[in-house]
Formats: sequence, structure tokens, C-alpha cells
Amino acid sequence: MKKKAGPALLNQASVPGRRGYLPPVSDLPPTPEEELIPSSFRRTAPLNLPELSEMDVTRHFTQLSMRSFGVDQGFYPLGSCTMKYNPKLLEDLPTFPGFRDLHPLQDEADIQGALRLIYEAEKIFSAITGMDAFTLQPAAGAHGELTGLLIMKAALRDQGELARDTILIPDSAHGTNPASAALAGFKVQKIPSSAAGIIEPDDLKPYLSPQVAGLMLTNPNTLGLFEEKILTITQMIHDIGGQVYYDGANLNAIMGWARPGDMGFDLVHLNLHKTFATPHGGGGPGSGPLGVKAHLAPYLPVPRVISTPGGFKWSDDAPRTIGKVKGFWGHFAVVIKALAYIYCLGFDGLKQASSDAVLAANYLQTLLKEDYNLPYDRYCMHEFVLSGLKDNPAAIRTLDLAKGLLDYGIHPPTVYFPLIVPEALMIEPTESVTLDLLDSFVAIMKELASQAKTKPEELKEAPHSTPVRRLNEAQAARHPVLKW
Amino acid sequence: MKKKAGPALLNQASVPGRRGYLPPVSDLPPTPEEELIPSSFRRTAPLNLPELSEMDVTRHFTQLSMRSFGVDQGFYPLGSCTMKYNPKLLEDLPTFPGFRDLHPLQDEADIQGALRLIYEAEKIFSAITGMDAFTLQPAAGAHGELTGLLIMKAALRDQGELARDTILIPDSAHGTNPASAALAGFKVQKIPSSAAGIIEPDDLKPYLSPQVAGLMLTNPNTLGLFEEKILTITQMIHDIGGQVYYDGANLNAIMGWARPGDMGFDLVHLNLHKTFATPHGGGGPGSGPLGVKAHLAPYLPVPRVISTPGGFKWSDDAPRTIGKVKGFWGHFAVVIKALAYIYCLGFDGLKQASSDAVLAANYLQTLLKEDYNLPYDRYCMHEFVLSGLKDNPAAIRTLDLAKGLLDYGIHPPTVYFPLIVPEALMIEPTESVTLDLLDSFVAIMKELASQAKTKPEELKEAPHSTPVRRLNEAQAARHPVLKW
Amino acid sequence: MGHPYLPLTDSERRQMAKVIGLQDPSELFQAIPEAIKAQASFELPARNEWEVKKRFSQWAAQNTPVSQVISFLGAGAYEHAIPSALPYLVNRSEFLTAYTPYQPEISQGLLQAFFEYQSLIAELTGMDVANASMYDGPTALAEAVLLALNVSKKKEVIVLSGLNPEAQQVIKTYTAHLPVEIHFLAPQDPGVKAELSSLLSDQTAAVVIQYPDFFGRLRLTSELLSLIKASGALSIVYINDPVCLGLLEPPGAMGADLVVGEAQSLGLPLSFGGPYLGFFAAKKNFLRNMPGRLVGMTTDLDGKEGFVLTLQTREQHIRREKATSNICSNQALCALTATIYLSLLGPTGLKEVALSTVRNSHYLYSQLTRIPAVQGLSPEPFFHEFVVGLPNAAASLVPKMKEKGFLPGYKLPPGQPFSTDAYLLYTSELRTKTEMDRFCEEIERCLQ
Amino acid sequence: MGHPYLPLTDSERRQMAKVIGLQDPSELFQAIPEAIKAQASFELPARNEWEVKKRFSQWAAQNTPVSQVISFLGAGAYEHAIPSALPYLVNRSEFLTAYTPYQPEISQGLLQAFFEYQSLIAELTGMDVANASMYDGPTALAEAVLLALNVSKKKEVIVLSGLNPEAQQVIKTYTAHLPVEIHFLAPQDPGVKAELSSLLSDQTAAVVIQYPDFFGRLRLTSELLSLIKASGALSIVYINDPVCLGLLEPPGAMGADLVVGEAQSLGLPLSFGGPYLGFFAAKKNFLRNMPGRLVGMTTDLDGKEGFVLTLQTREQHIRREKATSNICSNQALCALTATIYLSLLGPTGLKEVALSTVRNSHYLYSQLTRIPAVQGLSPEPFFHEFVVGLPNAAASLVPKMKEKGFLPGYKLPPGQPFSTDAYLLYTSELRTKTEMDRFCEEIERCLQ
Ligand SMILES: Cc1ncc(COP(=O)(O)O)c(C=O)c1O
Ligand SMILES: Cc1ncc(COP(=O)(O)O)c(C=O)c1O
Repeated sequence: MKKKAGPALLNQASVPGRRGYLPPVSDLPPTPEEELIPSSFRRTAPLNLPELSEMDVTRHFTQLSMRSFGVDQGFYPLGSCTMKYNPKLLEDLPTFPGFRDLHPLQDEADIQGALRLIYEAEKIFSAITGMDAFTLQPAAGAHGELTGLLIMKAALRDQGELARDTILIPDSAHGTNPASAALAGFKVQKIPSSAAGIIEPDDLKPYLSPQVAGLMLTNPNTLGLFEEKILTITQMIHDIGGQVYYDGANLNAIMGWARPGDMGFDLVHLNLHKTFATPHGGGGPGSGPLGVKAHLAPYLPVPRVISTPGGFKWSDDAPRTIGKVKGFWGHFAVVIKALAYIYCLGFDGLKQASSDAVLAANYLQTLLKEDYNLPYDRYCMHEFVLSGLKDNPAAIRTLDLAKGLLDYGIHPPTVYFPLIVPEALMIEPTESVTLDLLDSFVAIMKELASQAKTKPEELKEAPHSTPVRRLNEAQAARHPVLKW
Repeated sequence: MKKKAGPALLNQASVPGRRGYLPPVSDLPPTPEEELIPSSFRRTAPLNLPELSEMDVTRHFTQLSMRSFGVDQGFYPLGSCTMKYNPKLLEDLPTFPGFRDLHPLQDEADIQGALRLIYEAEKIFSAITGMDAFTLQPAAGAHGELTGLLIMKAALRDQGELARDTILIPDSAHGTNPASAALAGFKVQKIPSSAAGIIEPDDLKPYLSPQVAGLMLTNPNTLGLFEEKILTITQMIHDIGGQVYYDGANLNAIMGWARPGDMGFDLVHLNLHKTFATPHGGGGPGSGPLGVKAHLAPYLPVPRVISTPGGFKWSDDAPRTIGKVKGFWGHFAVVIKALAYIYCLGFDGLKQASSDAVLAANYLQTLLKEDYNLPYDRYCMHEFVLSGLKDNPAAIRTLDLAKGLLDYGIHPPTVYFPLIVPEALMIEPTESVTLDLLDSFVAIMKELASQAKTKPEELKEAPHSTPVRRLNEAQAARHPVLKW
Repeated sequence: MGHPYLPLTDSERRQMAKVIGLQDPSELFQAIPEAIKAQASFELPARNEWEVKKRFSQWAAQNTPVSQVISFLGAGAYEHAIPSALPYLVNRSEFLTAYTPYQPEISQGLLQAFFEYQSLIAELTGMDVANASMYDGPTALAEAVLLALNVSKKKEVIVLSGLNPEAQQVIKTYTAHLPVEIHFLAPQDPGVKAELSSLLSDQTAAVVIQYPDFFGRLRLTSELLSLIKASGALSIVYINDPVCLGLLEPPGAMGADLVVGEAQSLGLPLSFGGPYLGFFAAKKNFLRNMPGRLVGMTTDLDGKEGFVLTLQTREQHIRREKATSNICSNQALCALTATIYLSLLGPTGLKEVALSTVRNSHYLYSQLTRIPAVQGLSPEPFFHEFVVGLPNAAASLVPKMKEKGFLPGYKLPPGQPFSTDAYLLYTSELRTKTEMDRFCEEIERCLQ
Repeated sequence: MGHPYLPLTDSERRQMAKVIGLQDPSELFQAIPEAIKAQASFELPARNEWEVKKRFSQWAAQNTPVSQVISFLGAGAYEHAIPSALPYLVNRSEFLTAYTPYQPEISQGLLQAFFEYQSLIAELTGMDVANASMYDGPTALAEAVLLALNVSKKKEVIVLSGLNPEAQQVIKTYTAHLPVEIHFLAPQDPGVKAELSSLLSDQTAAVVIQYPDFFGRLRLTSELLSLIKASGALSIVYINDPVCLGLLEPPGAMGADLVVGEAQSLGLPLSFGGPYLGFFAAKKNFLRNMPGRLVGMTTDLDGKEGFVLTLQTREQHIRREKATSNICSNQALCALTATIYLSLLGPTGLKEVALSTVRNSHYLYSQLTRIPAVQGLSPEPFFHEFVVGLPNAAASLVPKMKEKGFLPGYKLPPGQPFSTDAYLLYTSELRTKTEMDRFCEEIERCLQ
């Protein structure tokens, strides 16, 4: 007898004849199927979906939720992911029937409020980033990157500059940057970070060739360090005719303090699901609006919302557009949430949020570097990267520390990223912290550091309190079982 | 360092200056308080409420929820409480602005839909119970009882029969029955159950005196047994001029199969939070509508909803009414849910629900009586009462069994009630079960029976997997700490 | 039948019947006399979720909720802004679908929340103890009156004027059969104290006073409470909108014995009158006479802190006819709602809401009473409700104002205590200056 | 400042700065050049929750949602009834506020749900494997086309007529910079097969066909797929409303290589176009070329069953520029929604919905085409969408019908593939006979 076992798979729980929902059905006389759809198109084998009652379904997914962990459950200092608190107001707004039940192809007369919302969101994102125009079409950060890179590509084609086929990307960058560049048909040239963890103009120089289409950067970078030479860097790229792309994943460090547009960036994507508090949903949906400077605005995806004396309208009038990168107009419901978050904080609040996020990161960095290696020992921005334990006779790995945290009800930081830091532990507390929470996290991290010496075997076996123990990932990849 | 500790009390988590919600505030010029409210009325000491951010509050109550257990979490065979599944549709309906934001004192013209709903609910409750009129005012079952007993009292007063001051109540009855009778100014006379667990007319006879105002009964009774002699019993009470009250807590056993009105009952309350699937909310709110036969209808609380050619109206025209038993009109939002549940099932569904509830109870009774004492060994209705283990060398108590179930993620049955069964375990599976669920419950109960012999000490120390172990109730009562 | 709310399938039913030894589950109903069974059926088709939703939407659409108009209607039920976070937390199914926490080891969350609720109510009211909830304000008050009668063994209760009419009626109903006398004071202005002292005697079990009263008046003073105490009677303070306590002196600090009331305004929607939330707070010497459930702090076998239902020997399931009350199901989820509301608002938020309502009411009163045809009937200090006379407007006023999108308050029954066409107006924190100014203009127009 | 979304207080900030060794937190921003800082500010006041809610309510009120009218608008986004239980479960904060389940030990719930999603999509489409979601249908299709190009190393793709126009545009955008040719077939009727065989060559990487197509037509047959296979090209089937698969033969059973599409109709609201849910299913030989996340079953140290993200070496965070796709955040919560939707509906429910939409569409088509001025343009077998010509109605039709409370479908762009004023109409399971009859009457009246 297994005590408190997890829920069986849906198909195992299925019992023929059970119903979970009686849908509304056509009230027409029941014409037989075969008179409607020729038999050659109809299913031959029965459809093998689970058959469950509403209670079965509710308990199943409730129990699954009880084996999951979100920001509402506890501290989630997952670096690069900006796991801030998601205000509940945001969840209410997209359920207003005027938004929820709005069809994307309705007439302009019936969607004035929605168009207004898109218009306002684009304006405010421009103000926050210092860009000239925005599209809300991209579905997530990586999709924003792709959109931006396709725009760069299209502009190069118009300029007859297709020989510029290389994008420069720092070695600390997120994997989506090179992947997006490749998808947009570019080659990727890795740029090394300096010993100080940032890009030195001198280090960049050797890579500046006529093949360079542009540079992708996030600032602060994935080490949590502000690229101090940013004005020089963007200038250098512009000087050779390249564009500079800002990966907005780290915008939470600088809202209200600095704008990518003012740093010289030509394109910026936002991760609404990071910076603007829309929930991550277990992996998505996100939203990755892309902003550009005026010279690239003609390439933005269509349609665009324009304001006219007769009201808001869709405009397809963009001969140089790259076209559409997604069905319809983007993750509208996610944009609603982000916009509401921005309105609630206002300029001062956004600035304070960044200030708090940076303060919290530095507070942790100050206290944790006593026991953990801090490869770049300077003030960080919203996150910082540790490199394993200082005093580590038992060779405890970052993975062990992460699993150890699970037993304290804390979501571990990002591990083994960025790739340039060995045994990386990337910690981003965000502004959604209290001093108590930070202090208790420090205490737990210190406890783990001491356990690493006193009970290393226990730590190597962690976690101990989760529904399953460490899982065999090699087996999963060697013998993929991807469905029941 | 406590691993995964529960959340601190709100006041302990409070930090001065923190805000959880910025309410909308008056946009008038800020007249100083003292000009509005004389200082003698204003607070002298500061108000010591917790100061928390929205995240703090969300995490606090989310973590509290994670230390609680409802029907959605798992099996809940709590006898007498009818812990059936609460369909989610029910939760949606009261949030329609037309219901949620309706003020109880609005004009009749503005509340026609609400009055209609009350009218329809009263009609349908009458149809289900076989009564002539209903009031929705009572807040819960016990309140329905009080209302009914006050009506009986008022009728006696009108008949000059105040010498009838005694209510007969079986020894198996729920505590609210005698308590309600006392509150309504009656004396309580206990009636013994027969060896077969029901009321025998011959046993009742000795108690039939001119002092008897009436009899309170639930049928099936709290042992889960149908009072087979019910027609004789109600006749006997009527013959001596008494009224018979039906405690509707057990109506889930007989919906569509039998109606209290047809059994001879004069008054019936319903527990919408049991029979009609409205959630229990951790103890309430319930709703306890009271139905009466025509001769008692004039005494029902006011106002009543009446249907007129000009629409639905409130009527206070009831000279013999007992008045109001509650502010406004009852638990309107709970009534909405119950009515929706009834519509979803229809007559056939209600009848099937009772049939399934009874079938499930008998299935468990059949399988559990192998290892547990079954004091009344006959077909039960929707619930049955076991009396401890059959083979019990280690003197394992019902309490130990209950705590043992907690380790399997199952809510224990009701224990030590009804009072007439030693070591009672009162099991009510309801219709919200699958055969798998029942079989796994039986397996667990058998496992406990075997543990009682093989590992009695472990069972006496159960639960082992809950956030706290057995709690010291004596200490709590001896040294009451009722606030922080 | 395959119904979403009935998980068993026909084949499972057959299997189960077989195990029991039956041909058919219907045999289980053989104890019911055939004559009864024959009468049980009635006509009611099953409907799917969508149809039911549609029907209720239609009924909802036949109502005009206050959120669609500009409302000045209070009179015992109060519109307030409800924080978005609140329903998300209250509706967590661990709370929503749980029963009373009789099994403390898996109910620590609910128990802690109720303990926190008790603490917050005690703090708000300034009292020693509070229970875990009552059905609503009026029934909480009725039970407080019964407590006073029981404890004192006296037979008279004095109810000062200005008590919520619903509460008055419930007190009457709850005591109609008892050999006691409830004096409902006529609302004499001024002279509460004088009249009260003339009525108070050593036969007085308790005096009931609402704060602020039904007409918004602030009449509770420590002096009045001392007078009551001196007579040997208990003072029972009734509060209908505890938001006021963000600003007002708590009755406990003035010496009240029992403070009970209606806490709908702490985050519960209007919902056409219910469910609401009764609260019950007392000085500690009445602890063992209190109705309702109590949660206490204790320790587990390991000495770890935890919570349990306690002092259950007062309750019906143990003490039966000798219990302090018959209450069993209470308003647990509503108490949780109030706890979350207060946690979100904190002292500053609650005070802001209270102050906004007062600021609005005083502005509106001053603007309305500038209109010649409007009579100001709230000369005493008032909180967020006040009374004005709108003579000669009578029948036509309300419909006219409703056409303009206003709910102009509660029309007081004629005579008592105001002689003219008197309206009771409430101003929530949601009302804006513009709305109030437009309201005054329209009232003036209507009265011309 | 005390803001609900900013838990730190000023005093905490001071304390923290001190620990770091700072006078003021702003010193942490000294790395930012002053010139940049000076430009950063813009005008935006903070607003409280209530004000924000009000503003969005007003904007919502400026829209006319399909739930307020009788809509025949589909064309790629489909109105369906959404079970009440669905949002309660999806919005459990453990799901809603979690990140991608990189830590499997505390994410078994999410991982199991995604595993179940993969299983259900594979079952519905009749394919070997499905990933854990894509952004939406059009991007899923674009990635399928890229997969085919990459795997085959060929340079041509044929897109049969009747592909959703949004998807057509996204394919174009995703491939514009590549040295490949995408042939969008002109919609010749009949003759798909003939034309396709003339175009197919050993240079064809893939053929894309929508099922049912944008015009509701059922054109996918095993024969067609065999023809494609014989040429050495991959077949990519695009599905825009998987509800259809409650009734229709799954493309996998007919031999499709890749089946991708848009699953908005599985429980996601219209939401003005997003977020929706792309799905991606394939024959198992394409497993290691698939984009997106995959969840696999494995065991833990004790041999207990569990779930992990697997085959991550295809993904960007490991393989960087060599990854099969750049996708990182996907549509996890939407995939969970579809999983719950399918669990609630089951095979019977899904078939009922599918059958109802077809029954309605065929009835409406037959009733509309009885009207002399209406031209039936869907002679082939069609599913829940069809095309009619409403010549001479042009500009005035839509406004007139909207006045009567109808959304009369999607006006197809002129010319392609229909020469008249053609409208594409969708009939969800929510449409009733009465609604459709009234609609026909009004159309007839409009056309007179
Ligand atoms: C630095 C950085 N860039 C880009 C991304 C990709 O964003 P998304 O997951 O929204 O596609 C991430 C997400 O983790 C990131 O951290
Ligand atoms: C048999 C019986 N009668 C009466 C009641 C009291 O109902 P309520 O809790 O709704 O007041 C109960 C509740 O447990 C009960 O089981």
C-alpha cells in the first residue's frame, strides 16, 4: 500500500461511460453522422480520451497542483527569470467579457477598446525603453528576438547588405540569442567577457568586421553586471554600420533608471512575463513585445494600430514590413496584465521596483559571499552569480545545493548558467522580498554550507522531503517515454 | 533551522509601513479628521492590525491552504456531513454582478430576477420534500431547526397550548436538535432507539403525554437506518396533537425516493451545504431553508416573495409570522448554488444521486464489517456506523484509526458520534465516489486493521506525515489562548 | 446515466450491487413504504451547465446591481471596494471545500486562520476574546441578549434607539417566547442619557446600543457605558460596519461588556443580503458563556505550536440542550474573507477607507442641506450615514433619480424617528466629488 | 513608498543598504552613465487597483464581445462553451505562478500534466509523439516547414489552397530570408490531386494541407498523403480546430508525417487573438528534430515513477545556435487548459461538440442557400464552416445584421478563391435552431 501516492495518469483513471462535462448540443433533429460527413472522413478507431467525472478531473489536477511550486508557494530566486510576485488584479482583467470573448477578426467598430489598449501599451513600452515604435505580436522573449533579427535581415536586404551575415553575441548570453540569430539566417560570433564580467571595447574590436550585422546584448548582462562601457560599445557597432539588439530579459534592473534606447540600442524586446509581473504559467504563455528605433519601424510586423480622428484603426500600409510573425495580434490577454501592472506602479513605482530588486540582490551577494565563491566581486544589479562553495572538502556540487534548498521549501536559483561560470548559482531575488525572507534565505544557505561539511552524504542525496527523489534524466533521454 | 515551517502568525510577520492594498479614497480635499469626527469618538490607541504586502498576504493564506484539506483534495467520508463534490459551476453564478452587487434593500423593480430565484427555489424545495411552503431565511441547519421550533411555539401560543412544553428527541439525534429545542424554550425528552437502531412505536408510547409539543427526527436516522415505522410514528404524534419535525441533514439518502411531507412530517429543514452540494467553506456558510405544511405556513418568517401579475413582490402581510430570524433574506448566494445543482441533475439525477450514495454506503458496509464491528447489521441508507475493530488485542481506539487514515491522505469518518454507539466510526461516502476510490478506502481500512495488530504502537502515534502531530486539546481548554 | 456529478457508471453500480448481494441497487430502498415512494416524483428535467448558466444570467440581468448605478444605499449593508487578491485566496479549494476543522492535524491552516480572525476582531473591537463567527449581525446580537439574560438571570433589556431594524426584529423573534421584557427606546433627541437612567434598574439585564447607530449617529460614550455598568446591567454594543473602527474608538476601550455585529463590510459582497458575517466579542469573564466555536493555541506531542477547536463543552455537539447556543455550521469562509481583507488593508488602509466614507458623507450632507427644499436631520456627530428630509418629493423622487442613474438612499419608514419624508444616505469610499455634485444637482431639480 | 507590490519598507531599505556598506541604495546605480540616467524619466502617475480596474472596464465596455451577440464568426478562432471547472483548476497558483519545471522534484504535477498533454495530442492526431506546446498554430506550422526543409535538405514547399491566411503569412515571414521556394497553390476546384502531382518533385521538401481547411472543406485523404509520400516529400497537416478530431479520422491514421495546429478551441477563450496554443505532433523518426520542450517518464533513485524534461539537447539553452528551434517560454498554461478541457469532455463530449457544430453548419447552409439571393459556395464535404456568396449586399450587410444582433461571419477578401462577395460562416455548438432561423430571415430581408 503506497501512502499518499500521486494521482494515476488520466488514462489509468478512466472508466468507460463516465462523463465530466455535458456540453451544450445542437437542438436540431439528430441527422445521422453519415449524412453530414462522408464515412471516408470519419474516425475508424474509437477516440481514446480519458473518461472521468468532474470530481475526478478536479481532484486529479488539484493533486497535481499540490505537487507543483509557484511564486505564491514561496521564495523563487531563479536567476534570469525574474520570478516576482504576480498581483491578483492582473488575473481579473482579461476575464472581462469585453476582452475574453472578443474575436480577433471583429470589425474595428466593435473593438475600439481593445485597439486603444494596444495603442496605449505600445506607447508606454516605448516610454519605458526609449524606443520609437513597438509591436506586441511576439509571443515570448525568444520570439521577440527572432522578430528583431528578421527585421535586421530585412533591412540589410533593402540596403543590399546581405553580406553582413554575422551577429556578435557575448559568451554569457542566454541560449535563445544564438538560436534566434541562427533561425533568422545569421552566423553567430561569440564575444568573450572580460575578467570583470563585462564586454571591454578592446575585446570587441577584433570582431568588428564588414560581416557584422549587429550585436545582441542584455544589460545588465546575465552575470547581473551593468555593461559600463555601453555607450562606447553601441557606438562602435553603429560606426561599422551594425545594429544593436537589447535582450530585455534583464530590464527589471533598470526601469526608470536607464533606457536601452538612450544607451544606443536599436531594437529591444520585453519579457512581459518577467519585468511586468505577468505569471509564468509553468513555462508560458509569455509575451515578448519588440521595440525599435524609427529607422526600423517600417519593418515591424503588420497590422499596426493607428489613431485617427475617426477612432483607432488597423493599418496594413507598410510596404517594408516583415509580415506576420504570429497569428493575429500577439498575446493580448498577457499585454492587459502587464499594462495594468505598469499603471498600478506608475513611474516612481517602476523605478522603486528596480531599485529594490537591485538592493535585494546586493544584500544577498554581500552576505552569501562569505561562504560561496563570488567570481565577480563588485556591486551587482538585479542578480549575481556564485560559483560553488568556498570551503568544499566533500566536493558538494551546485546541483546538491539546489536540491538541498528544496527541503527548505525554497525554489533553487538557476544553476549552471551562465555557462562561463563553473558551478554557477544565479540568484535573482527580485523586488518581491522582505528583509525577513532574505535573512532566512541567507541562514538556509549558510546552513547548507555547513551541512556540506558536516553531512555531505545527506546533501548529495537531497531532496528528502519531495514526492520523488532525484530522477534519472539519462534514462529518460536514452529511452524516451513521451506518452502513455 | 526549521525545515518548511508553517507560516508565522500575521502579527509576527507584520512590518510597519508595509501596504497590502491601496483602497480607492475620497477625492475631496483632505479635511482634517478632527473637523469631521469629534476627538472624543476617535481612536486613542493605534490600531494594531498587521502590515503586509499583497505578496505576504497571498503567501500566508496560500500556505495556510496547503495545511488544510477539502473535498477537492481527497476522499472525505465524514458521516452526517454529506461531503459530496461541489461542482465548480456553482461558484461562478453568485459572482454575476446582477447577484453579487445587489443590495438587499433595493426596490422591487430592481430585483425581479432575485425575487424570481427565491420564488423558484421555494417551489422546488417544496416539490423535493413534499411541503407546502418554504422560507430561505435560516442560515444553517441548526437555524432552520430553531425557526421551526419557534413556529411550533408560536402556533401553540395561538392555540393556548403553551403547556405543551416538551420535544421528544431520539438519543441518536444530532446535538443541534436538543440545543435548538432548548433555545426555543422547550424541554427535551430523550427517546431510546431500539436494538435495531430505530424508533419502535411501543418504545415511543410511554413518552406520549399532554406535555408533548412534538417530535424531532431525521430519517434515515444518524445511524443511517431508515425509520421503517415512520408512518405509525408521525400518526402517533399527530394523534396526541403534536407536530413532527424532520431534520433534513440526511435527505441525501432519499431524494426522489421519498418525501418527508409524505411521511407525515410537518416541518423540514434542508442543509443546502450537505444535500445540494454547496461547499462547506471550512465550517460555513451553510443555508437551512425551512419548509412547513400549510397549517404552519402563516407562521413563516417575513417577508415572503409572492408572484403577482405586476411581477414578484415582497409581502409582509402575515399577522401570525414569528418575525425575522435573520437579517435580510437568508444566504441568497448559497441558495443560488443549490438551485443550480438541482437544475443540473433534474429529478432523475437527484434520485440517482441518492441511489448512488446509498449503494456506496452499503458497498463499504459489506466489505468493512469483516474487520470492524457493525452494531446494526442490516442494509443501511447513505451512511453506517461501525463500532471499533473486531479483533483488537492492542486496544486500538477509533481515534487512532482516524489519525491513521490521515497518513493515507484520507479524511477520517466522523468519530464518537452518534453517542449511543461506543467507539463510533460514522462513514458516509456520498455519491461522489468511484469504485476505485471505494476499493482503495477498503484496502486502507483493512491495512489499518492489520496494523492494529502488527504495529499498534505506530498507529497509536499516528499521524506521522502531517505538519503537526497529535495536539494537546486538554491544555488548550485548561489554558485558553484564543488570540495572539 | 453518465452525469458529471455522478461518477459511478452503470457497470460499477452492477458490480457493487453484486458484492452487496443484490440484483439491483433499488432494493436498498425497500425499507421505505411503497405508498410513500409512489408520491415522491415530480417533474424536473436535467439541464447542462451551459443552459443553467444561461438561465441564471438572465435572472441576474433582471436585477440592477449597485455597481451599475451610483448608489447611496447603505442602511445595514455596505458597498466597499473588494481587493482582487481576496477571492483568489478565499476560493482555494482547501478552504472552500473543507468541513469544520475537527481533525486538527490536517486542518492547521484553517485553524490558524480562525485564530487570526479571533485576534483581529478582538483587536478591532478592543475586547478580550472573540469567537470564530456567528450567522450575521442580528443573530449575533440576539445571542448576546440571550447571554446577558442567562448570565444575569434578570428579565429586562433596554434597546436604545437607532438600532438596525433587522436586528430589532430578530431580537424580538428570539425572545418572544421568553418571560422577559425588551424595551425599545423611542428615539428622543437629545436625552438618551436622561431617559436611559430613568429606565435602568437592578432588573436590567443589558442595554443595547448601536455604534455608529442606524442613522449614522455617534452616541456611544464611556460615560454612557459607566452609567450602564453602575446599574449592574451589561452593555452590548452593536456594530454594523466595523470599517468604522479604523477611525473610531473601540467599544472595548470605553468599557463595553459585549461587542457584536455585522462584518459584511470587511470584504464580503452585498449578495442581496447574504451570506454575511456575524462577529461576537466579549470581556473574558463571559468566555464560557459565549456561543459558537473557538480556536485555541496549543502544542503537539513534540511540543510544536498548533491550533485546535477548544472549549467545545459549551457547544451543542457535547452539551446538547445545555449548550450556550445551538449554532453548528457558522460563517467560517466569511470569517476567512474578513481576515484576508483586514490583512490586505492593514491599519492604514482601513483608516483610509473609514476616513473616505466620512469625508464623503460630510461633504454630501453639507451640499445637500444647502438646497432649500432639503432638511438636514443629522445634527449630532455622524459617521458615514446621515438623514435628510425631502418633503413633497415622496413617491416620484426615487424613480426620477433612478432614471438618472442614482440610488438615492434608503427611505425611512414614516414617523419613527423622523416626521418628514426622511432618507438615510450612505457614502462609500467609491463615491467621487463629481458624482456627489451631480447627485445634488439632480436632487435639486427633482425637488423643484 | 508603501506600495502593495513593493514589500520592502524604507526602514528595511536603509538597513539593507547599511549591510552592503552604502549610504543609499541609489549608489548601486552608479555604473550607469549620468547622461543616460537623466533621460530615463517620463510622466506616469501610480493608480490604485480600483482605478485601474475601472479604466480597463471602460475599455472592455468599448468592445462588443461575441458573447453579447449571435456570432457566426470563426475563420481561425472558435467560440466554444468552456466548462466552469476549467479556470478553477488552471488558475491554481501552483500552476499559474510557476516557472518552467526545471526542478523536477518539486514540479511533478506540472510535468505529469504536460506528459498527459503530449499523450492526448498524440492520441487526438494519431501521431507517435507530441511536444509540450508551441506559441500558436501559425508558428507551429512555420517550424514544421523549417523542420522539413532542414531534415530533407530540399528547397521547395507546396502549400495547398485553403490554408489559414495567418498561417500563410507566418510561413512567408519565417522563410523569407531562406533560399527556398514556397508554392502557395491557387485554389482550383476540383483538381487538387492533379495539380499537386504536377508540382511534386524530388525537390519538394514538404506539402502542407489544412484539415478541415480554412473554408471548412474536407480534402485530406490517405490517397493524397500516399501521393506525397511517394514523391519523397513530407506531409504536414495543419489543424485549426482539433475539436473536429472528435469525429474525423486523425491525420496520423492516414499517414501524415507531421501534424501541427492551433488548439485554441480546446478550452481557451477568444481573448482577441491570444494567448492561444500551438501543438506539434510527429512520427517518431522526427523526434530529435522537433522544436520545443518534451516531458519524459523516468524513475527516481528509489525506482519510483516520475517525470522530467528530456531530450533537452535539441533546445537552445544547451545547443544554442545549433538548436532545433529558439523557443524557450512556450504555452504551458494553455497546454494545461487543453488537457483539462479534454479530460472533462472525454471522447463522448468532444464528439458531441464536433457533431453539434457540423449539424448546425449543415442546417444553416441548407437554409441559407434556399434564399434565392444566396449562393452556396461549399459544394465539397465541409465541416463546421462553409462559404456563401451574398452578392450585391456588400457594404451594408454587416452593419445591418449587427444592428439585429448578428455577426454574420468573415468576409473573405475578394477574388481568391471566390469571385463573389463571399462570407465564411462558422456555427459553434452554441447556436440554436431559433437563432439560425432568425438569422436566415434577417439575411433574406437584408438582401431584398
Ligand atoms: C536573458 C534571457 N534572454 C532571453 C530569454 C528568453 O525569453 P522567453 O523565455 O520569453 O522566450 C530568457 C528567458 O529565460 C532570458 O533569461
Ligand atoms: C443530523 C444533523 N442535524 C443537524 C445538523 C446541523 O446543521 P448545521 O451545521 O447546518 O447547523 C447537522 C450538521 O452536522 C447534522 O448532521
